[in-house]
This record gives sequence, C-alpha cells and structure tokens, in this order.
Amino acid sequence: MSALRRELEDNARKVFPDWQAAQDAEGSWAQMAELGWFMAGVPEALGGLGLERRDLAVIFTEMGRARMPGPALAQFLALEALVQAPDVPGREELLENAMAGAAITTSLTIAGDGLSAVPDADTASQILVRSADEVALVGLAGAKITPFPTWDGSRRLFSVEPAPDAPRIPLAAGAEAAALTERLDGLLCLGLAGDALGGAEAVLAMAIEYLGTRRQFDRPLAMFQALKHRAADLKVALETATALYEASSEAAPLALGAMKAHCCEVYKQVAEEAVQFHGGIGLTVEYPVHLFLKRAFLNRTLGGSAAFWNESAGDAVLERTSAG
Amino acid sequence: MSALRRELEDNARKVFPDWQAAQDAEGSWAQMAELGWFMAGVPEALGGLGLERRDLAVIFTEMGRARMPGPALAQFLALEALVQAPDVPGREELLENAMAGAAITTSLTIAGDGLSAVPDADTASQILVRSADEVALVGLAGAKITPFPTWDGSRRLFSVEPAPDAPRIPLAAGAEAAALTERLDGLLCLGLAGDALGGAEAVLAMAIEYLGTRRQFDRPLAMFQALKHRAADLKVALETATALYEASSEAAPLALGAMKAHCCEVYKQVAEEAVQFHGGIGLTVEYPVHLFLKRAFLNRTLGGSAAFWNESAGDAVLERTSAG
Amino acid sequence: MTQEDDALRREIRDWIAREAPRDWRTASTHEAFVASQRSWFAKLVGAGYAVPHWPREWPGGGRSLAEQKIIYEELARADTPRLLLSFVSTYHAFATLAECASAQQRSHYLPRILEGETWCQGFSEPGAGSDLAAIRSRAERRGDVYVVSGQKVWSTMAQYADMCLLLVRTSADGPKQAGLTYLLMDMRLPGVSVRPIHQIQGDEEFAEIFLDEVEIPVSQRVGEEGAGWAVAQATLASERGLTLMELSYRMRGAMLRLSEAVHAAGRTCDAGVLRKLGALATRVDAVCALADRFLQKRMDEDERVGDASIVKLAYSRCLRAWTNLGVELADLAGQMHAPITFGDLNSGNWMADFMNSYAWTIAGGSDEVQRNIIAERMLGMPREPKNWITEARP
Amino acid sequence: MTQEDDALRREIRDWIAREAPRDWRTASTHEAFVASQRSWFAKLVGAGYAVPHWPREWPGGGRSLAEQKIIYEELARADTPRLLLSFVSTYHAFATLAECASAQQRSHYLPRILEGETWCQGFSEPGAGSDLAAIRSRAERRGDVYVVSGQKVWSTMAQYADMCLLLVRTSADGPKQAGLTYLLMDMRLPGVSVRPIHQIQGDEEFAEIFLDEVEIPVSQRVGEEGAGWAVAQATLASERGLTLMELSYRMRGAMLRLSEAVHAAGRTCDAGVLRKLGALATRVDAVCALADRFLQKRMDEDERVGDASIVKLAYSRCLRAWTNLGVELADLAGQMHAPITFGDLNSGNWMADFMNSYAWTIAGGSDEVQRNIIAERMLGMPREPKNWITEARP
Repeated sequence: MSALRRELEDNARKVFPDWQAAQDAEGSWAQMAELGWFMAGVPEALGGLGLERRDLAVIFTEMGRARMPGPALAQFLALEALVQAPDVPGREELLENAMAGAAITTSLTIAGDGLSAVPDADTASQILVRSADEVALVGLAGAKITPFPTWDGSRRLFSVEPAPDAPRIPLAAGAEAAALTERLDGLLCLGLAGDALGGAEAVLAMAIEYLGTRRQFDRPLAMFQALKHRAADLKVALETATALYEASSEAAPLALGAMKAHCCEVYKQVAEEAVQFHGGIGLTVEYPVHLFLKRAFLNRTLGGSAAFWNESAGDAVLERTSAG
Repeated sequence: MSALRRELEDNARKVFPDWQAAQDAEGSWAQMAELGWFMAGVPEALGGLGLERRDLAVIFTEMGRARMPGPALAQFLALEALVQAPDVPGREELLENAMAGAAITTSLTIAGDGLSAVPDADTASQILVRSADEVALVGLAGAKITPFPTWDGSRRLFSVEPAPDAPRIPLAAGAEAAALTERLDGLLCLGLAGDALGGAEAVLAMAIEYLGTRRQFDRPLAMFQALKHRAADLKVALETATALYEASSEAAPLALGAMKAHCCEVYKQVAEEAVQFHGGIGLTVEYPVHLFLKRAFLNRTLGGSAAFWNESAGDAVLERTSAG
Repeated sequence: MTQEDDALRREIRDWIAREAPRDWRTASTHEAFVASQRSWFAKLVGAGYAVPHWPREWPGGGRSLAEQKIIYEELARADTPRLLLSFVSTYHAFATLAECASAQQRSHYLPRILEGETWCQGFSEPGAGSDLAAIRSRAERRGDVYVVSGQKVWSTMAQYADMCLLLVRTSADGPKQAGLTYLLMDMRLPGVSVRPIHQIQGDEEFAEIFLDEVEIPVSQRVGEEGAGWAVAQATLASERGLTLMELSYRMRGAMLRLSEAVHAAGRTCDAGVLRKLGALATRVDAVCALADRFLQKRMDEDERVGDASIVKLAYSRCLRAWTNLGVELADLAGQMHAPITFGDLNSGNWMADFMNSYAWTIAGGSDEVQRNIIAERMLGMPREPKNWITEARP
Repeated sequence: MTQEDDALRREIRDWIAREAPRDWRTASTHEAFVASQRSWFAKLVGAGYAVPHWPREWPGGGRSLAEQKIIYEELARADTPRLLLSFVSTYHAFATLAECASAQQRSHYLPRILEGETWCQGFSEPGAGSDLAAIRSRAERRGDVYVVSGQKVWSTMAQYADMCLLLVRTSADGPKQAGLTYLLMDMRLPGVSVRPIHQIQGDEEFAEIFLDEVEIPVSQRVGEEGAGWAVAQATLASERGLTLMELSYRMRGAMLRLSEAVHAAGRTCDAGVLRKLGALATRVDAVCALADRFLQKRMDEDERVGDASIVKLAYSRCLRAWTNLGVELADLAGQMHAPITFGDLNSGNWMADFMNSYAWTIAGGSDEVQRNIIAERMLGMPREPKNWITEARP
C-alpha cells in the first residue's frame, strides 16, 4: 500500500476508530469534509486533492468499517459527475460547495432502476439523475419524497419524484451521458464493495474477539476447532475479495459490478456467521453485530443484485472466449 | 420398517455385506435372482412376490450399498413394463424368464434422451425402448452397440442403435405409452435415488471408520471437532434424504425426479467429503472410497440431471401455488 | 391411517374452518398479540384441542401421539397462530408437574394452566447457555424459604408469565450438576423483575429475569434439594417432535410466499430461479418427511440418541435456506422495514424471517451443540478430553 | 511495470510463440509425458528461463521476484506444460543445497540439476503426513555410512528421480523434531525401491520409496546430525508463491473450457448457468488478484504468517468449484472415461480435473491444516492444549 493510502487509512481510523465514533450522521459528515474526503477525487486544478480511484477505494473501506451513516457515497458520485462534465456553467461553484460538504444526493441503485434508494433526499438540495440519455443535477424543492425505511438503520433512504418544473442542470447528454452513467455506476459499485469489505472486516474482528472471551464448557469458544475452521474460511473469503477489490479500482464497469456482487456476498456470509458465533447475544439490539448484518444485506441489493451482475459477467465470459 | 422390508434388508446384507461381496457381476446377478429380487415387484398372480414399490426401494438401497455391478436396475424397469402390459402375447414367458434372470436392458437416462447409457447391452438379448409414443421390447441382434466407458467402472454402459429390422414387441402405444414411460422413468429415479442413499451410507461409514483409526498429532482424526461437525452435517443430509426417499416410493413422477436429484446431490456431497477425510490414501486406487465417488457422480447424471428436475419442480411449485 | 384418524382429521378441520382466527398476522403490537394468543388458547381448550398429550382425565387429553400429530398437522396446514404463550405451560410445566411434582403441586397448578395461567422457564443464564450445568443463581435455605438471587436470560415470554420453572444452585460442591435444585416460582413475588429482550428483528419473545433475594417457600420445591438436574431433564424432554413437525409443515405451506416472491420479481421464467425454488421445495419436503419419520419412531419406541438433533438441525438449516432465498428474490424491496408478525417464522417479511431463523440455529441447543451430539453419540466419534489445560491466548 | 519488465515480457512471449510445445496434452503414456517434460526443461534451460530464482552466476539466474512472476505469468498465459518433473530439483533441492549444504555438495549437484538430473523429496511417511515430525524411517550410523530403513510416501515422481532429499530419524529421544537428520540419497543405491502410486484418476504423479538397509555415506548429510528439521524447513520454504500464481492464471485461462462446456450443453441463454459462470469467473479473478498481492507482499518483505495458507486455501477451494461446475455442465458426457493429461489441472476432462483437485486440498498441507494455521497464527484463536489425554472410543 502506498504511503498516501496508508495515511488516508490512518487518518480515517483516528477520526472513526469504530462504528460508535461515526454514529452521529451530522457530526460524521462534518468530519469527512474536514478530512478532505470530498476533495479527494477532484483534480488539483479544480481545487481538489487529485487522488486516484484506488485512493478513494481506501476511503470506501473505512466508511464500511465505521458503518458510516449519511449520503457520503452519493456525494462521491455527484462529485465525480461534476469532474467529468467540464463545460457545465457554474461547475466551479458547485464543485467548491460539494467539496465543502453541501450534499448532493443520488440513487444508490444502478441507472435504469429509477430514483429509488436515494439517501437523505429530505435534506439534500439537489439530486444527481443518471440515465443513458442524460445526466443532470435536479433541484429537490417541491419534489415528492417518500421514505423507504430499511432494516439497516444506518442509511436514510427515500424514493424521489422531482417536481415537473424543478431546476435542471444538464451535465451530459447522448453518448456522453451513457458513458458517464456507466462510469458513475462503476464508482457506485466500487463504493459499495469497499463498504462491504470494511464492514466485513469489522464484524469478523468483533466475532473473533467475542469467541475469545466467551467461555463454554470451561474453555473459550475460540478454542473449538469447528469454529476456528469456519472463522478461517471467512478470513480467506475476505482476503480474497479484498485482493480483487484492490486490483479492480480502475476496472471496467461490468467487472466492477461483478466484483461488487462478489464482495457483498462475502460481507453477507461473514455477517451471517458472525451472528451465529455470537449466539443469543447477537440477537439482541444492544449488541452491535446485527447492525453490520443489516447493512450487509442492504448493500447486497444496492448497485444491482448479484443475480444481475453475475448473469452479465457470465455473458461476458462467453463473449470473451468465443471471440478469442 | 415393516417386518417384510427388514427381512429383505437382512437377506441382502447376508449375501452382499459390502462392495467386495458384489464385485463379480455374473455371480451377483445369479445371487440377486436367487434372492428373488427380480420376482419382487411382480404380482403373485403372475408368479412374482407381489411386493410394493416401498419394498423395492429397500432393494435399491442395498444395491447402492454393495455398489452392485450389472444391469439390475434396467431389469427392474423391464419387469415393471411387462407387468403393466397385460395384453402382450407371450408376456408370461417373458416375465418368467426375466424373473429367473434373463437380462432385458434399457437406457438409464430418462425417456427422450435416446438409447444412451444402456447397461450391458452387449450381453442382453433385448432392450426396452421407452418413449411417449411407444414402449416396446426390441431385439438386440444386429444392433450397433458402442461402448460408453465411464469413470465409474461398476456399470458397463453402451449406446445402442437397434437394427432396422430388429424384432419388436410393442408393450404400449399412444397415451398408454406416455403414462407407462412416465411410470418407468419414475421407477428409474427411485432406483437411482436408493442407490445413491445406500452408497452414501456405505461411504460415510467407511470415512468415519477411517477417521477413528487414523491418528495425527497424537490423536485420532475423529477427535478433531471440525471433522466431527462436517461428519454430522453429512449424517443430517443423509438422514433427511432417506426420510424423503422412504416417503416417496409411490410419489408422482415429477416428485420422484426431484427426489432423485436431491438424493444424488447428497451422495455426491458425502462422497466428495469422504475422499477429503481420507487424505492421501483416498486418492489411491487401492483404497475403495473412490469407487463410491465415481458411482455418485455417474448416478447424478443418469435419470435426468438436477438442473432438469429442479427446474421442473420449481415450475410445479409456481403452478401449485398459483392454482391454490 | 385408521378410520378414527380420518374422523379426527375431519372434525378438527371443520372446527378450524369455523373458529380459527384469520387476522392474527395483523397484530402489530405486543398487547394485541398476547390478547390474540390468550383467546386462541381458550378456544382450543374449549374445543378439546389444547392439551392432547395430557392424560385422559383432562378435557381433550388422552390422545395418542398419532392423534396429536393429526391435530398439529391440521393446525399447521390451516396456518393458524402458533401457540407461543401457552407452550411452556402445557408442555414444560405440565411434564415437570406430572412426572416429578407432588400430588398437591399437581392438583394446584394443572387446572390453572387450562384456565390460562402462563409459565416461563428460568434455566439459561448469561454464563450458562449451551453449558446449562454452569448455572450460578444462588438459593440459600432460611427456614421455610429459599432466598434466591441471580439472573436468568432467554426466558420465553417471561414478561407475561404468572409462574416460573426455576433452576437454581443450592450447593457449589461436587459435580456442577449435583448442586442444582428445582423450584416453582410465583412471578409476582417481591424481588422478581423482568426485562424484555429487544431482538434485532423487533420481536420481544424473550426476557431476562432478575432475582433479588426472592423468598420462595420450600413447599414450592420439586424433588429433593440437589435433584434439580434430573427434574430439569424431565422439563426439557417434554416436547421433542411435534413442534418440529408442525414447523416443517408450516414451512411447506409457506412455499406460497416464495412463489409470490418469484412472481413479484417477475422471474417466473428464469431457469436459475426455478431451479433454486424447486431444489428448496424438495428439501422442505424432505425435512417434513424427516419430522414425520421421527414421530413415527417415537410412536414405535424406536428412537435413537441423536435423532432429535438431526431433526432440529435439518429444520434449522432448511429454514435458514428458505429465508435466504426469499431475501434474495425480494431484492431491494425486501430490505424495506416492515412490522413483524410476532412469532411467525414464515411471514414473507423476509428480513424478519431471516433474523427469526436464528432462534432455531441458536436457541434450544445451538446447531454446534447438535453437531457434537450427532458426531459423538450417533456416529461414535470420540469426545474431546474433559481435562483440558487451557493455555493463555497468544 | 517498468520498461525492463515490458521488454522481458515481450522477449519471453516471442520465445514461447516459437519454442513452446503445443501438443503436450496428447501425451497419454507416462513415458511420453516424461520425455516431453525433459525436452521442455532443456529448452527452458537453454533459453535461460528455467531457474530465474537462482543466483546470477547461473545461466538465466539472478532474476528479481517481479521478473520471475513475469516469466511464470507468460508461461501460464500461453498454456505451456507445467514443470512437474524438474520442480523438486530446481526449487526444493536448490534451496536446500544453497542454504544448508556444504560448498562441495553445492558445486557437485547444482550443475547436474541444470543438466536434467531430477530429484524427489523423501519426507512424508504413512504415519507422518500433516504431522511431519512423526517420521519413523530409521538411520543408524555405522562408521562412514548411515544405514537407513523405512518407508516414504507421496514422493512426487520418485520413480523418475536420480536423487532424493531424505529426512530420517537418527534418534528417538527428546522432542520429535530433534531426532531428525537430513541426507542426500542416490536413488540407485542398493536397498532403494520405488513403487508408483496408482491414483484414482489414472495418474502416477507420486510414488512410495522403500528403504531396506540403504547405506548412505555420511558425507551426504546436510547440516549436523539431529539438525534435519531445520534443514527441512529450508526445503519446504523454497517456493511459496509463484506456483499458486501460475496455477491461478492457468485456471483463469481455462475459463475457456467452461465456456466450451456451456456451449456444448446448449446453455448459452440459461440465466442460472450464466450466473454460475459469471460468479465463478469473478472468484477466479479474485484468486489471481490474491496470488498477485501475495507475491507483491513478498517483494515488499511484508508477508505475514498465514498469508501463504490463505492463498493455498483460496486456490484449492476455487479449483474444486471450477471442476465441479465443469462436471455439472458436462452432465452425462462428462462421465465418459477419457485418458488423462498428466499433471494438468484444467484439462476440461472434468472428472479427471475434479479428482486432480484433491491434490491441492490434501497435499502440501491439507485444507484443514491451513485452516488451523490461519485461525491460530493469523486470527489469534487459541491452540488446543497439547497434553491431551485421549479417551478410548466408545
């Protein structure tokens, strides 16, 4: 890992050492802005830090580890859209505000699935609308905003129907819109995958810690070989997915989608086992393991399902090998 | 278990206590005839024992446990076809001969898959041809018989193309043929499922025995909890499949197919793990565990694949619940 | 299947069609749920279906296991509410009273159970779950009373219970099991407080019980002092088959919910989905057949050690797979928070169902404990040595 | 990726295009296979690609790990034959000689390895597999020779080997590890006999070695008497990354075989099959990325205990899944017995590939041993106590 990415990680862990530290959505948002996260992916020429996608990937993992509330992932998509739309009037001010933390939200589903699963739509002033025809910033004043409460309480999601006369700033149209939308969907998948891996690492650590302290039959649970082997399998799955994630930050959209599906299944697998490892206590709201379980399941459905991405990836394998 | 079925089982185990006892195909065939197995499903009025399908099911399991070579399963299908075709001239003699052990073979694939996977076609004099249009006994003299050697060496399979002018005894035609074919496919699935469960039980016992004797790190492998839990999971899968099998002997063809798919997956799962439990020695031909592994894999592909049956079963679930 | 069996089946089926509540899934508050449980139990008592396993002298009692099976099959098939609130009273408390209690205790409590008195079980403790013998709640005899202090946990519906089957430690000497004593505790005694456990899916099916110098009359003891372990075995052995049969049948009935999910997802022609659905349906059928076979073995007195563990494990893993498929099919829509239906394992509220399924992989002997039992007591694989010398963690 | 790296990649890619054998999968006899291995190794030696990990003074040596990776990546990508016959010589024997042997031993043996002398490893025994320290083959010193008797097993291609890396017991006292001694044994010595192991898929990749009063000169000892365990560690540590990287890349290349199977099954439009194919392809990519990352860590000297176990386990389980999907897609046709391609893990002869995959879940430290290492040494979960008191089986 480069020194830069190590520094990003170290700083993140100082501010957000665990999920408790990030519980307050408003405070966390300010802290993320202060850490410069919203500037990270913006080129230096535009006032940002000019970091690459693999640097952003470190941030996404930290967001997952801290079970970050709020619409940060949507913000990263909006920032990227603005960076990729050089000719938009007022872009500099929009970027400046967004880097400072003015929230622009967007759907956490892939394009084509409509304006569902939009985080914090009730407080954001604008929404980034992505489609193959047009990418645009649309004002949320007068929009119909319907809560979509999920079992995962860490993200506040809504369905959005902007007002017919809502102000609209087009960022791309035609072929450019299709390309940008694909790029943004890829970034969404990268973000969800990073979130999944950070979360999986946190919940696995929590489970192993618990097994080490909880005793049954005069020995710590962590000494039971059956549990050790299952924990080892989870570790293997997690490390393997992490290697793919780190190698994929610049990958093509389809590969990012398949990677997201893989990583989110691993998060789900780790979280599902982590609850079992905890036994009864894992089923109580007082104990945090369920928070990660619920986020794991939600992540799995955002950004396109595994069924969708795996089918697409399978098609691609057939095409690749038929062509070759 | 009824006294009758217990007796069937006891007798089988006396004659075929394990796979070694059944290795000689010719000798085993004579022993099966002697045990009255080929008379079992034939009504008493026709000179048979008049047993029910759930009694035959016991025989099938014993065949799997002994990894029975030869075309016995095909013989059961031929016998059933004759029983179900009352008006065929010469039926009594045909039945009498077949009950005494005169081999009639048939494909071990489901109808519609052609005349592939026909056991011992090179020594049988007749083949039972099953289709939705016609069920018939066809002479094998002059037939084109192509060996289909499989990794499983316990069954000698062939592809068969009967001579154009081969003698043909029609057993059923039209709607009757369709019904009979379905019934015979169901019996095939029952037979393969029983074979799978008997084999799985034998190979699981073999593996657990091995774990109990093999020592590593100063203790028997059977004491390692990770292996114990995996063995327990196999036992659960096997018992569950066995319960389904015992409850299914009179089930409809589709349910029998889905049941067969389930049981054959369990056999495969048990055999795959049993080889791993054996470590290196399980990879040598001297040690019998691989014999069951190979039969497990072959069974899985005979009588229709899991993909085929599960898809049909899924369709049926949708239909059943839509109707209700 | 005899003619009497058929008659019983018809009789209860007709009764259910007339009397069973249909709206129980809409009860979304604890109070409404408890009220609905009480009225359903009272109806069953009235009709003679509540305690088929009790002796003949009780109304509705004296049913054979085969008849009991028919009753629960029909209750499951018709998707009636499960009997959660009265379960401990009619099974655990009944078995304990019937097999181990004094005649006076029996005649005092059994009629009340039929009148609706509810019981809870005070066995598990924070440090004694799978390892039940490690119980530490302390009872000290002072004259005619035991003075009890300690904490119990995972007690089903203790917050609504009138009485408690309480296992406590009266001696710290000797083997862990030998120091336990069994008491029948009135939940209204001073020093008893109950705190519902907030579960991750929103249910409050369990509670913690805190005991602070509770004075329980010695006359409330079941068996001798120090004989609690043996009495507890009677409690725990009270039901080991019908429930899993009933639940398996309910799961089979609820394949409908998965079909609905396939339709809702527009995947009725998706080969991959159909295969998953078909394979699961067959697995569910297999679990039902297994539960049937287990009951048959009990009727035939042919049960082996470990058989119950196999049924429980087969059910718990299948239920998990069932909920997992539902969650997958429902995709994003399935993540929407919806109020739970209390105690329903097959509601089609998929995330709730998924989380509820842990109740079967963890409670009542976790999957891991069942695997140990199967491996050691059924497959004959050796136990780990008892005299561990544990090392410090590195 | 530096310019030099690119140049090396182009250079070897061109060379492979000219020189690599294309027909190696048709060798269906052991003799033809061995001959093809020998000629391919000689070609690689001639071109300077055989021993990139040896020091600079050897032809083709002195390559950085990054360069070695490029060489193996390209060999894998072009689907060249794996170097099975020379693997123990160029890695295990080399590392042992380079790190632990005398100058004289080194200068005697290393040139011969490049000339094609093949070595085998005589470590495992029937009673000492995962528990290697339990070795019982006995060496007794008589004057200038050790007289060795015993049995070795799972020795890769010992039937074709000229020399053997032999681990024997010279003392039964003290800790098991302390009584081991390391010898270099000529396979032609009197008393050495070799029996190939007939494997279930028809391969004979391994052999048993029987030692009957074999007299091995003391000068053939590596290290001191009793220091065999430490020397063996050098042998075993000789290669722990490139092979798994190479194999992972080969598996990725062989996704083609799965595509062919999908086509052959007529399932190119089957959503369920496509999903399985896509999910597996992604998993294979992930294993490749993991192997890459592991090598990068080695280059950065950042390797943690357990990293190698993770890579091996990830690869072995993925290979099993890869073969399982192939077997499933090929259905009945895949059950037809076809001659194996020796040492090929990704042949598309699915049952052979499936059975071959056990070589990776069992040999070289089974999956179970790797899980122990990961749990204990990486996750910090406590070891089981060493002082078991084993009970009799019930």
